[in-house]
Amino acid sequence: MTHRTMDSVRSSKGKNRRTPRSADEDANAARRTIATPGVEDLRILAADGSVDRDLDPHLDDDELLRIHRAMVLTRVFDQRMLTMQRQGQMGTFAPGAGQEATQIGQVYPLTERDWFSPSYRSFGAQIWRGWEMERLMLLWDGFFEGFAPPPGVRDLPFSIVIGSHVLPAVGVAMGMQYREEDSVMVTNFGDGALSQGVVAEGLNFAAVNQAPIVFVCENNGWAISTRVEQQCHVDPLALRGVGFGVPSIRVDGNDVLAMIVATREAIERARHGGGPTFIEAVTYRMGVHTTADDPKVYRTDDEVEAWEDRCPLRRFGIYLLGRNVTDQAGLERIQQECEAEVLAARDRFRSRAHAKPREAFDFVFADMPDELARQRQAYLEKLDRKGVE
Amino acid sequence: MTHRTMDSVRSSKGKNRRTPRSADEDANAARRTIATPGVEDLRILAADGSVDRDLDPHLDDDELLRIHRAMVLTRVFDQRMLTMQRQGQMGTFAPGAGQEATQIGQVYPLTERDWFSPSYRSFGAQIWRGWEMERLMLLWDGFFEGFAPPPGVRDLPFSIVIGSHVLPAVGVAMGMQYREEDSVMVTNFGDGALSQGVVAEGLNFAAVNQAPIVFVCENNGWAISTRVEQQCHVDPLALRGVGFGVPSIRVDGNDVLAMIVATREAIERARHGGGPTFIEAVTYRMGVHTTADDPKVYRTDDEVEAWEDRCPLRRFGIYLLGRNVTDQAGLERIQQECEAEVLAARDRFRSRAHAKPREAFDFVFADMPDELARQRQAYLEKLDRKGVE
Amino acid sequence: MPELTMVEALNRALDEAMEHDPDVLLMGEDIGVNGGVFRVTKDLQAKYGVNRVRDTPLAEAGIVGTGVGMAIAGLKPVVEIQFSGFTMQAFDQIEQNMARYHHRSRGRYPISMVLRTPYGGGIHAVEHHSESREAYWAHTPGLKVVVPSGPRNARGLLAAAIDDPDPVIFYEPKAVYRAFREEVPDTPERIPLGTAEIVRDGRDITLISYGAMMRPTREAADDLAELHGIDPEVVDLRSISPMDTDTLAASVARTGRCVIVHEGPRNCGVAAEIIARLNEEVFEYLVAPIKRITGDDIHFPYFQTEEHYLPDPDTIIEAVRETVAFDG
Amino acid sequence: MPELTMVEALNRALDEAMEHDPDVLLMGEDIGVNGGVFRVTKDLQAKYGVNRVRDTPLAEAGIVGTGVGMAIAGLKPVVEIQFSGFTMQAFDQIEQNMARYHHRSRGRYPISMVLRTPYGGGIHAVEHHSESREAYWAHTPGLKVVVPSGPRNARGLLAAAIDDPDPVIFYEPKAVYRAFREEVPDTPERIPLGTAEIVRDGRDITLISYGAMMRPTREAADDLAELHGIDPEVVDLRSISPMDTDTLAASVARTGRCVIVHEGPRNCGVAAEIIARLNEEVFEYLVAPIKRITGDDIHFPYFQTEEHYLPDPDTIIEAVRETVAFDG
Ligand SMILES: Cc1ncc(C[n+]2csc(CCOP(=O)(O)OP(=O)(O)O)c2C)c(N)n1
Ligand SMILES: Cc1ncc(C[n+]2csc(CCOP(=O)(O)OP(=O)(O)O)c2C)c(N)n1
Ligand SMILES: [Mg+2]
Ligand SMILES: [Mg+2]
Repeated sequence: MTHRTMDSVRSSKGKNRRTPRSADEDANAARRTIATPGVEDLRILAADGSVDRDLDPHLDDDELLRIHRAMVLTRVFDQRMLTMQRQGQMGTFAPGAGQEATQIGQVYPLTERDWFSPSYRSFGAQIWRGWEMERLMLLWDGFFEGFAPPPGVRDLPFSIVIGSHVLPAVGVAMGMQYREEDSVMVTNFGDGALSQGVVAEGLNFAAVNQAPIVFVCENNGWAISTRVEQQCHVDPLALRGVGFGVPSIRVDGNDVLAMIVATREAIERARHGGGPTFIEAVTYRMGVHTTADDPKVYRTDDEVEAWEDRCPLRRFGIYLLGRNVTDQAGLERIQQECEAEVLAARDRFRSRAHAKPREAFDFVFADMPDELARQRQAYLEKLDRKGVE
Repeated sequence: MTHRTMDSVRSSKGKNRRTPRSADEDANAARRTIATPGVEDLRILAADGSVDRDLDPHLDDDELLRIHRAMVLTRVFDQRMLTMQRQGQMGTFAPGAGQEATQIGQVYPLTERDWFSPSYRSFGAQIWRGWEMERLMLLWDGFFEGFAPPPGVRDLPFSIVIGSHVLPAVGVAMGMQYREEDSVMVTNFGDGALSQGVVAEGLNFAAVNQAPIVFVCENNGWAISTRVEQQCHVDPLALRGVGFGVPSIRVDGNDVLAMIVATREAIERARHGGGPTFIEAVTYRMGVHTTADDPKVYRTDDEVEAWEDRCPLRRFGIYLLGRNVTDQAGLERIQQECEAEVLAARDRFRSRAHAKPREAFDFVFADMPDELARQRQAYLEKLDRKGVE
Repeated sequence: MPELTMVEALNRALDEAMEHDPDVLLMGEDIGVNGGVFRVTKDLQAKYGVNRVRDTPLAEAGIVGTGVGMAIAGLKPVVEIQFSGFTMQAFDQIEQNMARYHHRSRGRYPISMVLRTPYGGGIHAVEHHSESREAYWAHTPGLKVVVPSGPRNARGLLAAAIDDPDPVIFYEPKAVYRAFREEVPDTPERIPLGTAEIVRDGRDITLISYGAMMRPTREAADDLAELHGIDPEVVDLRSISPMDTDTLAASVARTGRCVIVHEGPRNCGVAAEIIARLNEEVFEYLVAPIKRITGDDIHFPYFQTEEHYLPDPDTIIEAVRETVAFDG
Repeated sequence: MPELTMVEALNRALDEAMEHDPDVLLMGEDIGVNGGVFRVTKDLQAKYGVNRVRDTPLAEAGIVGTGVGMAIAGLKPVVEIQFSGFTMQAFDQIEQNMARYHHRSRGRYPISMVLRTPYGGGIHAVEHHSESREAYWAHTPGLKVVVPSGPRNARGLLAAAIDDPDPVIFYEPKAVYRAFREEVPDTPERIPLGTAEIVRDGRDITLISYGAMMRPTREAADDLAELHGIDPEVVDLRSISPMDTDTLAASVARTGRCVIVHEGPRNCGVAAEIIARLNEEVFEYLVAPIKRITGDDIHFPYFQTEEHYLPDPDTIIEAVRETVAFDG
């Protein structure tokens, strides 16, 4: 295990203090340009499914099929949720079609002892991490039960407030460092989140502490109706990380192999004391922002269609066929299995979808004060009067 | 006057939308490094006072003397305030010795129609902008009167809350843009402020709106007892601006000519629709953080001494002598005149230093609600009872 | 007089203000081509252009902070925070700048600015989308706080808020947004801030509420009158700060009894403030303890159970009956 | 038993907690080699190292947010915000994360974390350095809020706060930091959160206060007894949320009269909450309106005039005399 205490960084009085603060402080007068660290850029699978053999991580066939299945399951779950929502059987839902490679790629290299702190459009990654689909359905449908991370899964519940979870994620990573555990945190957020001050503070705290964390910014082009160009005046977005001294890379987020390679490198670097990494995953939100949104108001069909050709599932399918990992029938079988799985999850969800108003006061405190216990008592009596269980 | 409406930036549906979002979106698979914009670096007067003739802005002798006088006045004011504070005649004060060139350089190129929004260690710049010294004394000694910007001076009152004033400053710049006034905002803050999320949001809003604003980050090495290396993991700090798409430059902040040239360029660019600039001014806080602080606890004398050689006043004095703008006697005369001016200001301050508790409710609202008027009435009655005027 | 929903009435008020004063401009997330997630700013960007109806980056402190700067520059920004839960992101800019630049500059820079934001429960929303924290702003010196309860007063109050020379927090009850229509006069109307409205005259008890909770409160009042022989007076507060204490006190001086209803948390909430004021003003008229029907001091529940969290007519009726039955 | 200032007593409590539990760590601006701007963490970095006493970047949301993460990782962070005025910068992280991760995770991640911060006026500080906004936190579900008034209870309350499994906002009255010394027992002591203390027994009226305002309140009580023949009971609230309503109610049930003193703004402040509770609990015992002596609803004045803003013994005495004289 690596020793990652921060004595060198947070040294006390005078130590390690460079005087003057910049190498050229006392140099002659001049006007010049200081070279700055670049941003890496990575794509392994081209849009047509062809692969760069040198960059290919050469995963086992079984692993490749697991990855493909996870992406398909994500897509099928997505579709089922949309159907349920339309039928009035599900709350407002934020679908993720188009972002499956980004989702699966960023968590694939994590181990059980690692952490994951997602934003709300991350059910694909959450399922991979061990969140049962029925639990996610309960969550999106507003049942208390859905919010508890499954036993053994070192995940934070997802965050609805844009960018708000990033600082806690950095704190968990700092906590791992403090405990000298070699666990790494992956946290994700959208292009919109990059505008939040707390995300900037998170990048800075991670950099200053060299915390073992990987930031995955899923640049899907839109924050509701706001284009990324209205959000940020910088391209690639990965440059934002550079400004905080965080090594940064832009990845084709619709190329699951590239996502896996970039995230794996970042995780391993973090695990061995190398500090944080910022990954911009360039992808696209194919569907509505949420089921309450109508994208026709703000974007053209042409734009969406252009991205259909870059579908991460299709691209990876071509790769699998090209490597003879499976055949067309095999791909279809996976699709059918996933559909069956999701339907089974839906049935389990339905059997568990009982509102539990009596739990409203649970977990507000670990040690509930008397005055709140009295409020709870009155509340329960109200439920009794209403005949509510 | 330049037309700076933002229709092109904030265009509606689909327009100006690059699809795909990055030039190489559909290129082949590859791993490569994207070149990123560099950071400029500028020094015109070397530490020994020698000048780079090509970079010298060749200001008139009169202007050079005005600049020198302003820096000397800043230093003398500083010393007088410290003396008064030690004598119990002044509140807690944040001195600025060592940062005079940064201060004067950043406001020198501003005109009366331009704006200035300073942080609290900016009395040098404030005096230049037209804040009478006695007003600043009233301000630092906790009298209401000190807070009003002098008539005709388009300045915001300084901000005590680190970084908090930056977004309003950006808003003023956006307001100028909206009104199609060709006025520019300069705002300053410390290296510590760079860690505040709101400063990041300010950089981003300025970049996205291409607002006419110049950000001057006075990197004086310390935020109270926290070294800049504990604050930021990036060097130069100017790189932070690049991450937001704001053209950025590092300037020797102890070289007033470099500060003037860099700020002037930035202001003129902003004035003509070129958007914001981020200037890192590398300087050093020679004295205490505030009169409540004891730097001996956290930094060595050696470090401070190393910066004495880089004194902005001394350096500029050598330049003036070298250019025969004045002679030693001339420099001394300026010193004496400044001392007399500051003493006269102190006397005016003393004659005006009357607490006015009856003003406590003024300006909480422009239109004071009745209920507050009632509180005010009770408060005034209390003062009457206490026999307070 | 057309019948409008609250969303339409607010849109009307914004349109009228922009039509009338070129210094009025709007800023917020997705308020432009999208017209806001609740469509309050619908069609305004098409009408007034991208400079006057500005989509911002996703940063609430940024929206409020730059709005303050716009006001310093002499404009009249009306900013939207997409949900009131995200005003927390802008708390520093609201408390330190929006509420203070006028004071800090000794009158040089008045902040004539409105922060509009939808608040409250009742629409089956996700976490952080149902909060009612108007008490934070009422506790903050330098702010005015307004909460309309229906289309007509929403329009009149928003017009007055935009006119006001001071910063106004304008909380819109999202549960009411499209809940019903009301006649709204064709000509602009202004309802002075700081005035409550007696929406039902009564003798036996004073019910005080505001915003979305006016509906269960009025429903309870009707039932009380019809079924329980109790004749409640009902006051719509409308303005939380300043508060129309005189109207409240006069009513309670008449009835001697009072129940207050709001959905925000109880502890240090608006009802506590009203009780404190009534205690100060009409102590000797009170014949029963004043009751609070409020949200409990818990996080707003995940939405399958929110109906049980929100005050409902039955709970109000019971509190009123207890208060009327009280004999100390 | 040594005599300690509040600063020393707090330092002692931190030292004891760190000594006893390696999971306790401190984070904040300038708390390391500098020992904090008020020296509460003096010498602790030298003793426990830079990993346990961490100087952070200048970012309050960052401090609180990463502190929450530390708590999720099972540690017990005690974070310092240099002045309570800057808790505004962290409002979102406090309300959305510190107060909620335990609930959001359905008990999986309790947030056993303390946020210490100096609050209040009285030391001639600049703008934003004198605020008292404990009511914000009391209004926020999921938080406990504690305010000590002297060295001994500061030490006992901080120890209990650090032990507590829930997030605690710990407001330190900076005017008391070095104002006086008090005997503090050698062995660790814990004062349970949620308990008020009757610091003076009396018959005629109940005075309720906390934090720095305990001093003028007690002074007023002594004068009232000596000079005015009025025998006040004085209660030190200590814990704002949860509040020891039982102790307050029992006292007011005995005295029938009450004056509440705090320095924060009046509107929706803590005094309003206390009045609401007393109205609910002991309405029939009240013989006079409860008075509030609080900060006015204005920005804390620039410091030359702060003495007139802060509640003082004379104002309290007058309010008490009026209350005692009241006959409804
Ligand atoms: C602090 C905050 N402000 C506003 C919102 C409302 N909102 C929800 S999603 C969203 C857009 C997010 O865009 P992005 O970060 O790019 O993520 P994406 O939806 O594209 O996955 C907005 C504005 C929110 N949830 N939190
Ligand atoms: C938001 C906020 N947090 C903390 C403080 C307390 N404080 C005052 S000055 C200071 C250091 C500022 O450092 P820097 O930004 O580098 O400016 P400098 O003092 O060096 O000019 C701190 C922490 C504050 N005023 N505002
Ligand atoms: Mg997005
Ligand atoms: Mg500094």
